[in-house]
Amino acid sequence: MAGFDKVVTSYAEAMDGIKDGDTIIAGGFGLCGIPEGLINEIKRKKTKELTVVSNNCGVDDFGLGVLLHDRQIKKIIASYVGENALFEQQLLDGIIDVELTPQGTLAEKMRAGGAGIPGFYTATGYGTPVAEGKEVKEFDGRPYILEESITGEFAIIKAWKADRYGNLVFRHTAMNFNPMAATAGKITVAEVEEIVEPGELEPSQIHTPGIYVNRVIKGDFEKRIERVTTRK
Amino acid sequence: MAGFDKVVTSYAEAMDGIKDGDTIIAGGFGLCGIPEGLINEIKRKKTKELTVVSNNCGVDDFGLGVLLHDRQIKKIIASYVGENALFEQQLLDGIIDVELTPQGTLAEKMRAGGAGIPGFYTATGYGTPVAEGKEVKEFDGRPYILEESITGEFAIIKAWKADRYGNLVFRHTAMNFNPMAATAGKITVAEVEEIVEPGELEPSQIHTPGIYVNRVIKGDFEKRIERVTTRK
Amino acid sequence: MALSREQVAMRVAQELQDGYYVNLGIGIPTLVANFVPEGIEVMLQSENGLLGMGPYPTDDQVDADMINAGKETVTAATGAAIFNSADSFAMIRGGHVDLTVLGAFEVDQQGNIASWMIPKKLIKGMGGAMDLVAGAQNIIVTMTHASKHGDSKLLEACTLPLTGVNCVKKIVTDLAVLEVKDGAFHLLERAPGVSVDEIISKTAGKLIVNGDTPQMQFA
Amino acid sequence: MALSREQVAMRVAQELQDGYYVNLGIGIPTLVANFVPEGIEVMLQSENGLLGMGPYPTDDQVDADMINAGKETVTAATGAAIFNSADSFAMIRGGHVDLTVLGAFEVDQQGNIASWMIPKKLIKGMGGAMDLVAGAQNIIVTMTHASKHGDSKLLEACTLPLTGVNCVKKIVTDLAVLEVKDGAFHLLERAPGVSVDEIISKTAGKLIVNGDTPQMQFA
Repeated sequence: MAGFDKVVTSYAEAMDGIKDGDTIIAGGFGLCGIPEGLINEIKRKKTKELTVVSNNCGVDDFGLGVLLHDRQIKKIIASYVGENALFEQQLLDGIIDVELTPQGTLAEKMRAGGAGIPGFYTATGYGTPVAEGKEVKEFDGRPYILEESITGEFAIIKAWKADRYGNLVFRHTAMNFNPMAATAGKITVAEVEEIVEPGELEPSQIHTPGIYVNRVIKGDFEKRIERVTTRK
Repeated sequence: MAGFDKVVTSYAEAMDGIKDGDTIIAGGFGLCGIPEGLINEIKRKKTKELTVVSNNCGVDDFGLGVLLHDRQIKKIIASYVGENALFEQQLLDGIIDVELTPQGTLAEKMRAGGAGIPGFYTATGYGTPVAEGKEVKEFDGRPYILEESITGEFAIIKAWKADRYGNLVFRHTAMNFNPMAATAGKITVAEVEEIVEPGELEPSQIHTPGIYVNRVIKGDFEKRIERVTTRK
Repeated sequence: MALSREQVAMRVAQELQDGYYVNLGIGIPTLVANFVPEGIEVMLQSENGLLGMGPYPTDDQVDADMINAGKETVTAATGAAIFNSADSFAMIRGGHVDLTVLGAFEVDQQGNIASWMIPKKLIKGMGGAMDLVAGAQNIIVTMTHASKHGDSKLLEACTLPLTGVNCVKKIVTDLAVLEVKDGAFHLLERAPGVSVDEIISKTAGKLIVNGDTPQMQFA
Repeated sequence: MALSREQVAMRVAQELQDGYYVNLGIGIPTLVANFVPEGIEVMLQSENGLLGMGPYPTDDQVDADMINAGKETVTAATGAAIFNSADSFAMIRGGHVDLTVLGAFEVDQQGNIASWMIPKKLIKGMGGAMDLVAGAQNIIVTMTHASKHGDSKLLEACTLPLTGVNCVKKIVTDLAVLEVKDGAFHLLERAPGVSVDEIISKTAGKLIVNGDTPQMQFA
């Protein structure tokens, strides 16, 4: 099935077409389950004025944080950006804009973007700064705010296994935002640990069907851990 | 973990607490992946005035259709009811009320019910009888209608494997509406083919986490097929 | 001469492109799968939760847990994915399916479609049809050009309750291929041996005929 | 005497019931897992997508792909389920988690909570806290009763940007256990050796004291 073979062999191909001003939806939670090589390719390409949608913004020298050094990010939509001193500095200097979004709302906004649902109501954030300027509606006597969906020119995600058709399986909690991000990109690129042949993944155990994935590249991951915490 | 052991051994226990006038959310698509024994138990209990939320209403003598004989259903919210002559008669006679709902909207209404999202916008049904009386809102110049979530006193679903904690895995296309229905019941009862010990199901391959499931019963399924279609 | 059901399906199949994800409705649309052109691969989406629908099973492959949206037993193709109904319609509503082919009772020159309900006859329900027409990037309607009584099904405005508005882009009937745009039907091709006059006489809505109308080509 | 962090966690743990699904925030709430009473089992939800969080890993169990919402390496307990972030917050927002325990900067007598932002200091973001307080059936806040400077954290109205409104039902501080209802803090228990007068003096919001206030009991 030539038309369904999503595998590319270079990062240049994987991120081909990205341009200044694009919105990039990125999977990952903290440094867990992030498309390391795709982020590095965006750094290499020096694409500017990006809007990045991701739960976090990496750390200074790893993950999305590496895009801060050359001021490639204009705006970030995230739930938590507290791990990154350079980010803080750029925020104070007005170089970068941030739209803080509750984590569950962010996940749902990505899902809605992929699912053709332009808006949904949630109680999350009602009565807080998050609700400012948003429509409020009561259901069964409780107030909810209207949140709108998010889509982007690109989604960059990290999976464990992919087949050539782009069907994906995620490993443990490295799943996180990746499945929703995958649905919300006009072009979705998956960086994966292993590429298998179609048929090797059990159909009902596929987390992301290949219809959402445009390109698959086999990556080589450092998998840095933010907080190694152990017991005896 | 006594507090998490969801297994019950009788259908009476499985459906304990159901009462006249309850809303029942049922998994299944046609006759595929339906909780056969739980439906039969509702028939045996003669519970009346039920509102049933299910994609279909079974056939005359199987699935939810068996609840029609004793006029147990007051209203059904479904996308397609065309397989059932008795249903048609009761509809014409004014015994039963039907709220036809597009299939995708129905699935999303169940999901929203379980997910604490009281309403969402969809283009589905805009400009059709489905949109009557519903709020319309434009996003990016396209009109969408507001659809509200659905929850019920009970959800009755069918799964393949369950562990004692109520974690569920579905088999092939018998998954269908079952995972969403599972989230939308105040009490969710899963009738399953096999009960395994906790730990036997791979955590990231569980379709429905046990938090949604209150009771699990091992069933004995006929699995009737509506349209056996084969090739040579 | 009017096309057979199979010929309509063959003509629709010419619209397929390599790598298309396609949802085929019940009836003639289902037949399209039999005529996928050489060298082209498509993946069939079945809205009950299957991407990569395979052929019908052999007798010993029949499995009650493996059905399509028409409730027929099917198989999963190599590389298929199976998911729940909410995820299936997220895929449809979100515009990820490249082409939807479905039947209709009526289509009008605004691209509105009526396909699910005939008042006073039995109301079976819309199933997934409203979601499909609202979500698909590209919709082809297949139907006979006129009813058995000769009444046109291509109207100025649909008379039956609608399935969706402003959504039909192309129509393949037993007589013609037409595009719907700018509030009119545009005649693109005619069935072999069918005259433009016959098509004009059987089209109640506004019909634009631009010069010669080529005949459909079947390989 | 004011309770230690561990004692606060021990007291919160007395609120657990067998079969509870619980989300524990960062800090003191995390310690609650160490004091689950005998004969009671709870399952811990971590909002990055894990239901059934186990203990920290041993050195050779450390896996970068297995972390909790605090980004610490963890293990999965037997019978755990792992899912994506949308499904995780569907679980939270939908009210399926029985109890959420989290810290706060301030709580007021309306049950409002401020826990995520101190203007002019660094804005780190709310993470999942707003979803948790909007979705949980039952919320317990743990914090010191007053700041290091002696300023009460139990206020008539929060002064910092809110995390959620009308949501906090119970507060366990280093001095007391309080219920929030009908626009007031209701004193339920005092820490061993702490006087009601001290609690009154350190509670800025409306405080209801009903007769004798029992001391917390630790087994």
